[in-house]
Amino acid sequence: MKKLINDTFQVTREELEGFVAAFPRAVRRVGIQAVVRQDAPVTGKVGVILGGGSGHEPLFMGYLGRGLADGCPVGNIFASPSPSIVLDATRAVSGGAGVLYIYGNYSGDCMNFDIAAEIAEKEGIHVETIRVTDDVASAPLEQKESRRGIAGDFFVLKAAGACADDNGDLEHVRAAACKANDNCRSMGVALSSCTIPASGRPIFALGADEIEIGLGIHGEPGESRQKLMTADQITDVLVSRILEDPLFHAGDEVAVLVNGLGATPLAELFIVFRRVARLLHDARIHIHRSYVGEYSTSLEMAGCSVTLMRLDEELRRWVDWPANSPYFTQVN
Amino acid sequence: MKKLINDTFQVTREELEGFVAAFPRAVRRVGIQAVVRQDAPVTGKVGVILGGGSGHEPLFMGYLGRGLADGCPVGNIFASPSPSIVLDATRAVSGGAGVLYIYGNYSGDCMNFDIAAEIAEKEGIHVETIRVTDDVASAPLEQKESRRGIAGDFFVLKAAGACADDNGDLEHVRAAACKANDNCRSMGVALSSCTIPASGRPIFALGADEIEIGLGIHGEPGESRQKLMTADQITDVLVSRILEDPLFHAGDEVAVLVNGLGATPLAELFIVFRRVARLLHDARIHIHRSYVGEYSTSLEMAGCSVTLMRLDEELRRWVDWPANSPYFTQVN
Amino acid sequence: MQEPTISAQDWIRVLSRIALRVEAEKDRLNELDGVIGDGDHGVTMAIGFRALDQALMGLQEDVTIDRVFQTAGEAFLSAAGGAVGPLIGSMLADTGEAFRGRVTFGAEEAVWMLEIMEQALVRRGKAQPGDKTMLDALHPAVIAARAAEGEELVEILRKAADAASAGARATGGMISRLGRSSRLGERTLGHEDAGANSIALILRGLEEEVATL
Amino acid sequence: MQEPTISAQDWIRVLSRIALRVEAEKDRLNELDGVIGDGDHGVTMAIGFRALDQALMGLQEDVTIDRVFQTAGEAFLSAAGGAVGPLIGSMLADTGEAFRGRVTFGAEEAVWMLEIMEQALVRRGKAQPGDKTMLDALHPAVIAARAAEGEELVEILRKAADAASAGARATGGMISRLGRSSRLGERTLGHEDAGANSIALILRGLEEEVATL
Ligand SMILES: Nc1ncnc2c1ncn2[C@@H]1O[C@H](COP(=O)(O)OP(=O)(O)O)[C@@H](O)[C@H]1O
Ligand SMILES: Nc1ncnc2c1ncn2[C@@H]1O[C@H](COP(=O)(O)OP(=O)(O)O)[C@@H](O)[C@H]1O
Ligand SMILES: [Mg+2]
Ligand SMILES: [Mg+2]
Ligand SMILES: [Mg+2]
Ligand SMILES: [Mg+2]
Repeated sequence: MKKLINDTFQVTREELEGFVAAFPRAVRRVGIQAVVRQDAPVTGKVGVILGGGSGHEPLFMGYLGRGLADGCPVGNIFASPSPSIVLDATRAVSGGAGVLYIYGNYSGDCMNFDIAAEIAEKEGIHVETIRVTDDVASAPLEQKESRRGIAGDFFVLKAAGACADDNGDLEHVRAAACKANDNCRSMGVALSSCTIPASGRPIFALGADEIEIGLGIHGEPGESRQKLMTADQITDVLVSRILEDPLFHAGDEVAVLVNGLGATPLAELFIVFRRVARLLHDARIHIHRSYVGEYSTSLEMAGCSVTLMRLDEELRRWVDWPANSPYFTQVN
Repeated sequence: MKKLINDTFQVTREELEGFVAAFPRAVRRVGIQAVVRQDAPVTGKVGVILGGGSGHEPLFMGYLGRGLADGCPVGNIFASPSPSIVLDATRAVSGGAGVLYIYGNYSGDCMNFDIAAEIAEKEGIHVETIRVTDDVASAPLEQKESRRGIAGDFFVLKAAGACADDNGDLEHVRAAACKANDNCRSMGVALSSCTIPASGRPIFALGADEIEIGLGIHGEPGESRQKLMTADQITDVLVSRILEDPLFHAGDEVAVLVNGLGATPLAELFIVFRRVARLLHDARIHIHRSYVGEYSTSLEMAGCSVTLMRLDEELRRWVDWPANSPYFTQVN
Repeated sequence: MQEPTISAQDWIRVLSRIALRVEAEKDRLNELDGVIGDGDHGVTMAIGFRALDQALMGLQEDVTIDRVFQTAGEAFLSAAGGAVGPLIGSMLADTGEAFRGRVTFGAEEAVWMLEIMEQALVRRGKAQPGDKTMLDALHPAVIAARAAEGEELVEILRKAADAASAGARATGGMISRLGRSSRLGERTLGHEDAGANSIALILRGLEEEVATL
Repeated sequence: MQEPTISAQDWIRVLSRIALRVEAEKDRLNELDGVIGDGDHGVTMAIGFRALDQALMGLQEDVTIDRVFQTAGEAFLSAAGGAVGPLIGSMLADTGEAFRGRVTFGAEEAVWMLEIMEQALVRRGKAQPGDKTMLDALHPAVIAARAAEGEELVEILRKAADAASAGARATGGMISRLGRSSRLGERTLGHEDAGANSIALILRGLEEEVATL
């Protein structure tokens, strides 16, 4: 294992120290592993919390800022943050209008955030929760609520953060996040595994000509292992699986995210996007806005995921809403 | 070799197709391998051209936009663009106020851009050139002009693009870029090699516990091969080598760029930044602004580089100047 | 003959020794989790037990048994995170809750403790036997302990540990229905569950460390 | 006996056949470049020669020798990029320039062509013999060709190719002083220069393809 680290057990903590040192005007740390906007709490605004285990950078804390997240509780690598970390973030972003928790649907996260929410409620902070369930490979449509969350976190955050920035109340912000999640579908492919520093060895092994289709962003094995194909062939598989859910129709408008898992060059993501654009064009689905890059990674895993979010007038508004954070800034 | 590509010889071309399809409001393609701002040429503004071989994404074309580059001629992977590609970009961005070429100091780029400049001059487009020479590992200080360019391209572009956006004339823009280059120092480390698609095998081999200090961003071997060290130890080597040039002094203000080479997780870059910040603090050098992420990559190489740019009042102004491009946006 | 009883100080010693055992087995637990999960189970357990150990070291001489468990549970929960943080954290904390005011801990209490831990695990994790989780080690341990009622403390703990080990091994034949690995369905067959192995490890440690008191 | 002469159509054939040889050797050239450079030399050469081949196919029946070289040089320059684009592009284009109006190409012209190519290479690349570049294959080839003046065309080309091959091998003993690999200094010792090998490959192709005309 070759990594730019010091102590395998201190990775997340040292990482956070570096992060807040790099962006002191934008963010500050609270407690041991939570980071919040420098101007938190914003009085009267719903506090938007996005969190989970680390190892997915720039998710989560890279998206702290106007139009996006107010606070990020960060767990150890690929492990949900504990309730006390979630509470540190919750208290720091609570501006009196309630707090929304957004996180990927993993049992560890569900338990830890739920415990935190119970305690926050006792302290008088009203908490609502949205669990992101965009990964079509993780369960059939009838069990949509048991699907796991992958890169869709970004779109759900974009909607919630924009709605909160527009002074939506907690019910409104929750509804925006919920609508984004309902209209979001993703699927990924891994070309390599990744190594958790404290474990020191790759989570899984892939042959020199094998790929894992439909994998999770923590290296959980995927739907099927296949022989290496061309970028176009792989993209065809991902997009056709996404379009299988009867959500997207000719004439629809979508936002597209081609997300790199960590080690895949941007050039390859563009080659994948090129094919996505062609397939959507053929399906008469119109691309309103595109995102290509590393939004939700799995350490140094090679591969990518494709996410489509179906837009109505409201979601288009939230997608277009300006945002300003260390790792995502959009001006219109 | 596992890559998300179709045809090893079409990588750059398909990549550009994907790129312009993803950001149609921001950029357009001219000729076969040049990309320019959608609103180019901006009449009366100096055209800023940043280019070189591909494989360093988001450099170069990711930085097309206000306050940054007007045009990017893109060569094949790790190969300078030909004069005809440079000319395609030059003609498209020429708004009557002349054009500045910025590129890393590599003999291939020098020859191709020089031929293009000769032809452009014949066509009545006045061209000035800045060759970026930030890599302290590539030659001693007495031969500063023969040093190669690595991540410093970004800071030189930032200065030139800001000055051009401020309606500086060609001489002024050239001087801004020149000052940025003179005040810029970088050094990198590789933890792994990378593979050019059409070659199919890693450019060089590193043992499981070896790192290459001072390498080039095309996999050119570096200054010395060493045993793996901690992130802090490696950062100490890079920063101390950078500070050896008698450029930085106690009391100075700098911009810092910790740049990922492609496969290194952002978390590790933060750990490196943490140490850079501590070392600069100890040297009483003040950090004015920090950049941490993938700015100039080497395909899927693991590793990073550290860049410091010494700021005076003028350079601080250009660093702080707003910018808006697909891969770098700064609002103030 | 006086029935042997585990004091609060004994518990601190036992739990700290179990923490060492977890540390020593961390790589094996990571590997088990890596096959069908995300490969961090050993790390998370180690982080949790390091914090637990640290917290117990800070307790006063006159601490009570329930405070030991409360402290252990809270420390584990706050530090570990992940899925096991709330699960094992609740198992410990609920035990502390239930033992409030108790000053002795013998054979009878051992059975009761295991029952409380099972309830805590199910309350938090909603698992059922056969889902291929920690419960598949803990549930047979509780049954074995109950069946051994009337026997000596260490004997009960041995039978519980044996049953937990057998239960952990048996998870190799189960298809995961909860947690990360559940997405794999049939591909989980033939691979033991990491969390069940942790429970087996903890219960074996409990038996062996109590025996040395 | 009529001195053999290479027509414009012959040149198209010869250059296209050399393009095939470059294609076949691309991996070896990449490997050579990979040791002390960036590993793309074979790819860049192949891209340049593919474009050259394409451009020559588009020429008319009645094309002149100088136009063949001009076209080849421009196509190579536009497509290849990198360091070799301008270098080999200029070698070809300058030859075209110099041969304007010429209709025959025999032994005498072969020597002259090599001289022009060397001048073009030096003008563009500013290399000196011993810098461990393409020049270290081309320069001995020119000397050998000059020394063979008066001999038959194919004999001259053979001696030039032999000298270029020996020159390319000799670069293994040189320390690079130009281009990417120059930053490596002494670490370049023991490794042949990729570009010099390309020149040897091209001149060998020239000899053998002209021999089959
Ligand atoms: N709902 C649950 N009930 C009981 N045990 C569970 C549950 N979810 C997960 N587990 C246990 O947790 C173990 C995984 O723990 P760990 O790797 O630390 O968490 P994570 O899955 O968040 O990475 C599994 O092997 C399983 O035994
Ligand atoms: N200035 C120069 N003069 C002559 N030959 C040169 C010069 N610079 C580089 N070369 C040749 O170019 C070769 C490298 O070509 P290539 O790999 O295609 O370009 P790049 O270095 O841009 O990757 C070297 O092996 C060397 O022979
Ligand atoms: Mg985990
Ligand atoms: Mg090159
Ligand atoms: Mg796990
Ligand atoms: Mg090369």
